[in-house]
Amino acid sequence: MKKVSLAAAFAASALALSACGGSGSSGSADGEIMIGAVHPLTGALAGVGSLMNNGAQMAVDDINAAGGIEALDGAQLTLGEGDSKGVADSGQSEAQRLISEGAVALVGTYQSDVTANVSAVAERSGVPLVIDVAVDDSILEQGYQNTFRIQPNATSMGTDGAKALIALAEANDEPIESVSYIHIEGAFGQSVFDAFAEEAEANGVEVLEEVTYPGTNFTDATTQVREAAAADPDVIVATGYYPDSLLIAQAVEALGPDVDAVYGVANGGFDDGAFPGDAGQAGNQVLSANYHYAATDERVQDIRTRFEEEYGKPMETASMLSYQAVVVIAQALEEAGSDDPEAVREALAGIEVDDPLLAFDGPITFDETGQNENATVIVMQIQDGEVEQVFPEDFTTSEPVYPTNR
Amino acid sequence: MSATSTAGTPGTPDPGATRRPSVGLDDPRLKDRSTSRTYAALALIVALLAVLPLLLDEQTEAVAIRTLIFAILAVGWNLMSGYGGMFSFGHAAFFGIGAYTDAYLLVEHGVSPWISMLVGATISAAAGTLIAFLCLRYRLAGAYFALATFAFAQVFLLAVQNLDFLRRTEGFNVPLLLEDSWSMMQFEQGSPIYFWIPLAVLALGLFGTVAFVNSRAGQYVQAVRDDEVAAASLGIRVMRYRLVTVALSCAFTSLAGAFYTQYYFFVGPEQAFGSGVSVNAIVPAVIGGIGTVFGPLVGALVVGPLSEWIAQILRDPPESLAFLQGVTGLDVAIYAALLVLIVLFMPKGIYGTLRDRFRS
Amino acid sequence: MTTSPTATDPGGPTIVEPDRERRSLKLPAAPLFVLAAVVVALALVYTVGQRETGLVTQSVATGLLLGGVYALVSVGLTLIFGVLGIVNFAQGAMLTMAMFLVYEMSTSGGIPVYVATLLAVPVMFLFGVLVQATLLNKLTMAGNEEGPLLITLGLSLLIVNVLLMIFGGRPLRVPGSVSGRVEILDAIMSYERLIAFGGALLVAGALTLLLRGTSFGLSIRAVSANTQGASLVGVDVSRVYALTFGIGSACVAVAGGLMAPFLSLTPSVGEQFTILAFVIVVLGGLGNVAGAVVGGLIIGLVQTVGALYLPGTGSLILVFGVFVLVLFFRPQGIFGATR
Amino acid sequence: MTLLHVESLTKTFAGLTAVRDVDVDVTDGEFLGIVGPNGAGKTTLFSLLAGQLEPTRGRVVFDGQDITGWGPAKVASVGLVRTFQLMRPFESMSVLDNVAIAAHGRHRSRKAARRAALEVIDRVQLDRYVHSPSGSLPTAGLKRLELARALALEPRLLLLDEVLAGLVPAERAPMIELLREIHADGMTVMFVEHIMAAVMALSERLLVMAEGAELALGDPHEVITDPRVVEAYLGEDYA
Repeated sequence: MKKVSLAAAFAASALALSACGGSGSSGSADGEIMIGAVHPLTGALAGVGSLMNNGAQMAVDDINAAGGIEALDGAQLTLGEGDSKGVADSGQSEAQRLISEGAVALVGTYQSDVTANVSAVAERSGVPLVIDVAVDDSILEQGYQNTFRIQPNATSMGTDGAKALIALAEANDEPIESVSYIHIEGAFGQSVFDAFAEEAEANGVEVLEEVTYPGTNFTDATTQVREAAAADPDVIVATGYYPDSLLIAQAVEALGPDVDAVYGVANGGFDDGAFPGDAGQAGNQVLSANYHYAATDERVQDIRTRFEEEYGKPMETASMLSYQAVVVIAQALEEAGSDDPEAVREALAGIEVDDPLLAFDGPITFDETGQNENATVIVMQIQDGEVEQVFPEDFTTSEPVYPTNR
Repeated sequence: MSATSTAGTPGTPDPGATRRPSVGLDDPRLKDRSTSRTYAALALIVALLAVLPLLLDEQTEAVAIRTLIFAILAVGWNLMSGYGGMFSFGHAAFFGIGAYTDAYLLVEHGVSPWISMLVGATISAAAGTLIAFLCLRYRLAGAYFALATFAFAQVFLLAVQNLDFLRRTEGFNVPLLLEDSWSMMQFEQGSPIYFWIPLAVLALGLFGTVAFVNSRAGQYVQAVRDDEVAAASLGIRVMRYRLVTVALSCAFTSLAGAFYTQYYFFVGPEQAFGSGVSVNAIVPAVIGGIGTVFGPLVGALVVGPLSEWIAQILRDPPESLAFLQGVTGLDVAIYAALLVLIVLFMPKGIYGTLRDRFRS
Repeated sequence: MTTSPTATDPGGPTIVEPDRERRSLKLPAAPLFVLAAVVVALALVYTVGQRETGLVTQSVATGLLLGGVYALVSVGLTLIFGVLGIVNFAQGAMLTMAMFLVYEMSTSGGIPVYVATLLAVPVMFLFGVLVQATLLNKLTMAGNEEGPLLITLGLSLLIVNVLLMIFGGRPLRVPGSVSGRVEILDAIMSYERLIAFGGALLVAGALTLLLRGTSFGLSIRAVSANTQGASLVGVDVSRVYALTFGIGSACVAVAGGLMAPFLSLTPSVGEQFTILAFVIVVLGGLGNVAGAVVGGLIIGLVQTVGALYLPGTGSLILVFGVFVLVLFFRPQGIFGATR
Repeated sequence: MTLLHVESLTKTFAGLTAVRDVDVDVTDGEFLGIVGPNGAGKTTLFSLLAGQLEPTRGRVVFDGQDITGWGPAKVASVGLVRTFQLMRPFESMSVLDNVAIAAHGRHRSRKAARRAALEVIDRVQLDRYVHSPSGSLPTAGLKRLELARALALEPRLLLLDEVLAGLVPAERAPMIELLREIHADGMTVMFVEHIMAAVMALSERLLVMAEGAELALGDPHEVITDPRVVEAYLGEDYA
C-alpha cells in the first residue's frame, strides 16, 4: 500500500514538473526569441554569476528597445535564465531545459568545467553556445561545431601577457631580464604560465621561479611571495582569482621586494573594480594584463553607467562579456534572418562584429575551432584607486608608471 | 565422570534430533512472505518507472535521471552504512573511481563503458575494502569512521588534481559520436535509454539489496552492526563480512560514477570526488530512511527534484511571492531548511517513519 | 536507527581492549614526542632542506600565524565535538556568519572591527544556544550520531545561502584596522595576524580557565566524561549541552572578528576551515583546548613549510596524511586521554 | 575424555590480575559449575576461553587443539560457544533471524538454517515469539534467546554466563529443567551462576574462584563445605 502511494507521489511530481516546463515554453510562440543564459546564480560564485546574468539581460533589453531583430520583423528577445549552481550537472540540465523551452542560442557559463558540460549539450542539440567567460583551452579542442568563445583562451593570454610586459618595459626604457611567477594550481593557472614562460624565454626573459598555490585553504601568501622574490627577479607575475590575488598583493606590500613591478596575467583580482578599495596601498600601481571592457569607448561608458543605475553595482568585464555575447547572437540572428539554431550557428561561424565592447585587436570573428581570432589582452594599472588602461596606446586612459615606485 | 557422557556422538553432537520431532520442511513459519512481497513491490515500482521517459519532456527527464543517480548512490551507501553500520562520509571516492575509470579508459584507450563499469567496480571495491580494512583494523567507529572515510575521499580528490595521467584539474571530455552506439553507451540527447540504463542499475541495486540482506553474509553483517561482540561469539568473522559489504557497496556506487561520465560527457575532479558527492549519497538515504530497502529510493525521489521544484516556483513565482524573484540563494536555503526539518521530525526518515506508523 | 557499535566499548565492563591499555601508558610522552618530532623536522628543513634560511624562517612564522587562525576556529569545535559528540559541519558557516556580522557592524555601524568582534560574541553565543536547544538537543540526548551531522550540514547550507541572499556573492572587505607589520628574525608578520594569533591564545586560555576553574566548567567536564553519571548527580545535561554549543559558537565569533580584517568575505569563505578544523580537533584530542591550539599550529606548519617542497595541494595531501595516521595510531589525539 | 584443557591461564589488566593461574580440565559430557564472589574473574575466564580476550599467559586446549589466542569467531566455529550475562540480541531482527544467524554457522542455505533455528526455538519454548522483534522480548525470553542462539551453533562445549540472573523464581524452575534436558542430551556445559540452588542441582563438579584464582575444585557438596570457600563467601549473599 505504502509503495503505491510512493509511486503516485513520483507520478505527481513528474506531472508538476512537466506542467511547469510546459508553461515556460509558451514564450517562443508569441514572436519572441529566447536566448538561454547559464551562470552560477547560487553557490560560491553567485556574485559574479548574477552580474553576468544582469549583463545579458541588459543587452536583451537594449536590443528590444532598439526595435528587436529587424530581419525577423522586429521580433523581441527574451532571456531564459539558468542557474548552474556552480556545478556541472546542474549546468547541463539547465542548458537542456533552456533548449527544450526553445532557446535558439546559449550564453555562459563562467566556469571552465561547467562550460565543458554545456558545450557538449549544445553540440548534441545543435544549438550554438557563445562562451562569455571560460578560459580553458581544452573546451574548444573537442572539435565541436556549436561552441564559440569571445574572450581569449588561457594560452593566448599567457603569450600576449608576456609580449605586452616585454613591450611595456621596452617602451619605458627598463628592459626586463627575468621574472618570478606565482600562479594558482590547476589547468587555468598552469596553461597561462606555460604559454607565458614559452613566450618569455623565446624573447630572452628568464623565468627564475615558478611558485604554485592551491585554490582552496589558501589564506596567506607571504611564503609564496617570498619564495618568488628570493630569486631576485625584475618582475613578479601572478595568475589567480580574486581572494588569492588580494593576498598576494598584500604579501608583496608586506615584504617589499626590490622589483620593477607586480604584473598580473589573466588575473581575476588585479583589474577588478573592487580591488583598489580592498587592497588599499597594497594595490597601488599593480599592473594587470587581461581582457577588459574598452573603457575608452563611449558606448561602453554608457552601458556601464546605465548598468550601475539599474543593478546598483559596477559592471565588471565578465558582465560586459555576457552583454557582448548577446549582442553577437543578435547580430547572428539578423544575418541569418531566421531563428533556427542551425542557421544561427552558420551565421556565427562567419560573423564579423565590428566595434567590440572589449579592448580587442579587431572585430570579433571566430576561427574554425570557434575561438575569437582578435581576442587579446591589454595592460591595466591601478593608479590613485582607479583601474586605468595603460597599454597599448590605442586604449590608454592614463600613462603607465613603469618601473613602479612602490 | 559423567553418567551421560556417552549419549552424545563426539564430533557431530546434535542435541535436538533425538528428542523432539524435527520441524517439517513445509512448516508454515518458514515461509518468508515479507521478502516475496518486497520483490513484488520492487518489480512493480521498476515497471512503473520504466514507462516514465515515454511521458516526460526532455528537461524533466534530465531531472529524473539525476534523481536516479542520487538513488543509485544512496542505495550503494545504504548497503555499507545502513545495513553494515559503517557510516561513510567518503562515498565520493567510489563514485569518483567509477567516473574516472570510465573517462580514462574511454578517452585514452577507447574502451567500451560497459567494460569500464566492471573495471571501475573492481577497483572501487578493492579501494573501499582497503580503506575499510585500515579503519576497522584500527577500530574506528561512529564519527571517527565517518571522518576517516571523508579524509580518504579528500586524499583521492587531491591526488587526482596532482596526477598528470588523470589530467589534473582539467577533467575528461567524452568524445561525441555521430550516431547512437550501444557499445559506447551513447544515444541521442533525450533518448529514453539514458533513463533506462540507470533504472536498470538501480533495479539491480534494489533487488540486490533484498537478496543480500536475506543472504547469509547480509544477515551476518546486520548482526555485526547490532552487536559486534555477540556476533563474533556466534562464530561470525566480523571483519570478513564487513569487508564483503563494503566491497559490494563501493562496487555498486562506482556504477553511478561511470554512468555520470557517460551521461554528462564531462567529468572533472570536483564532480567526481568533491565532498558534495558524498553528501548526495547520504542525504537521500537518511531522508528516506537508512537501513531500509525503500528508504534510499524514497529519499532520492524527494531530494532529486526538490531543488528543481523550488527553482521552478521561483522562476515564475505566484504573485504573493513575486518579491522573491531573482533573489539568489533562496532555493538552496529552502532546500536546506527542509532537510533540517525532515531530520528533526522524522528521525527514521520518511519511509522508516511511515512504515513504523503503518505497523503499529 | 541503531548506532554503530563503537570500538571503544567492545563489550561488558570486564572486557578491556588490550592495545588501548598499552597506548594509555605512553600518554605523558606523546606531547613531548610530537614536540620533538616538530623540532627535528624543522631542524632538518633548515640544515639539509636546501632552502634559503630566510625563506624557511618566513614559512615557519607564516605557518605559526596561520596555525593560530586554525586554532581559533578549532577550539570552539573541539568543545562541541568533545562534549556533545556532534560533528558540527556548520562550524565554518557560523564562522562566516560571525564575519559578516562584524562586517555589517563595522561598515554600516562604523564600529571598529575589534569592538564589533566583542559585540558579536554574545550574539553568536545566543545563536549557538538556540541552535542546540531547538535543533539538536533531542537527537544529541538520544545518542544519535548521524542526525546532528545532517542537521548541521543543512544548517551550514542554510546560513551560507541566507548570507548570499543578503550580501550577494562578491568578495567584501572589512575596512582596515591596524595596518602595518613587524619583522622578527628576518620574518615579516602583519599586526592583524599577530592579533589573531594572540586572540587564539587568549580564547584558549579563557576556555581552559572556564573549564578548570569554575563549577560550570566542572559540569561540562562531568557531562563530557560520563553523561549518565553527570545527570545522576543532578547536572542538567541539556542545559550544559546548550551552553556548550553556545560557548563553541562564541569562540567562532572571536575567530570571525579577528580573521575578517585579512580575508575576503564571501558567503563560502568559512567553509574551507571546517575540514581542517576537524583534522585539528582529532589531532589535538577531542574536547582538549590545548590540543586544539597545538594541533592548529602543527597543521599550519605542515601546510606552509610543507608547501616549500610540495607546492599547491601537495601540502594538503600531507595534512590529510597526518590526519589518517593520527586516526589510526592515536585516535585519542596527541593530548587526549584514553577515550 | 578431556574436551577442554586449561593450563595456568592468567590475565592482567594494567597491573591488575583478573584471572590467575587457572588450571582446569573439562570432560566430554560434563556439567561444571563455577561460582565465586563478584569480581572473582568468572566472566573474564569465559572471555579468555571464548577468545574475546587474549590471555597474558597460559594455554587453552580444546578437543586436542591448542586454541590459545584464537579470535572469538574461530573459537566458536570449532564448537566452543558462550552466552553473555548482559543479553545481547540483534535488536533489529526477529527472534527467528537471531537464531538463524547462529544456525548459519552449521547450515549454508538460508532455508536449512531457518529450519534448524525453528527446531531450537521450539526446544527452548520461544515458539510464541518466532516472528517478534527480539528487542520486544521480556527478560526471560531474552535469556532463552541467548541460549537458543548458542544451541543453534550446535556447540561441543557451552559456556553459560548467569542465564538465571534477572529471572523471578517462578521463571527459574523451567529454565533449570531446560538446562538439565540439554545436558542430558550430551552437551558439555560450563555454568557460571550466583544462584546456588541451581548450581547445586545441576553441577557434577564445582569450581570456586576468588580474586581470579582457583579456590577449590571437586564434588559440589564437598567443595561447598570447604572452610576456605566458606571464608571467601563470608558476607556474600548466595541464596
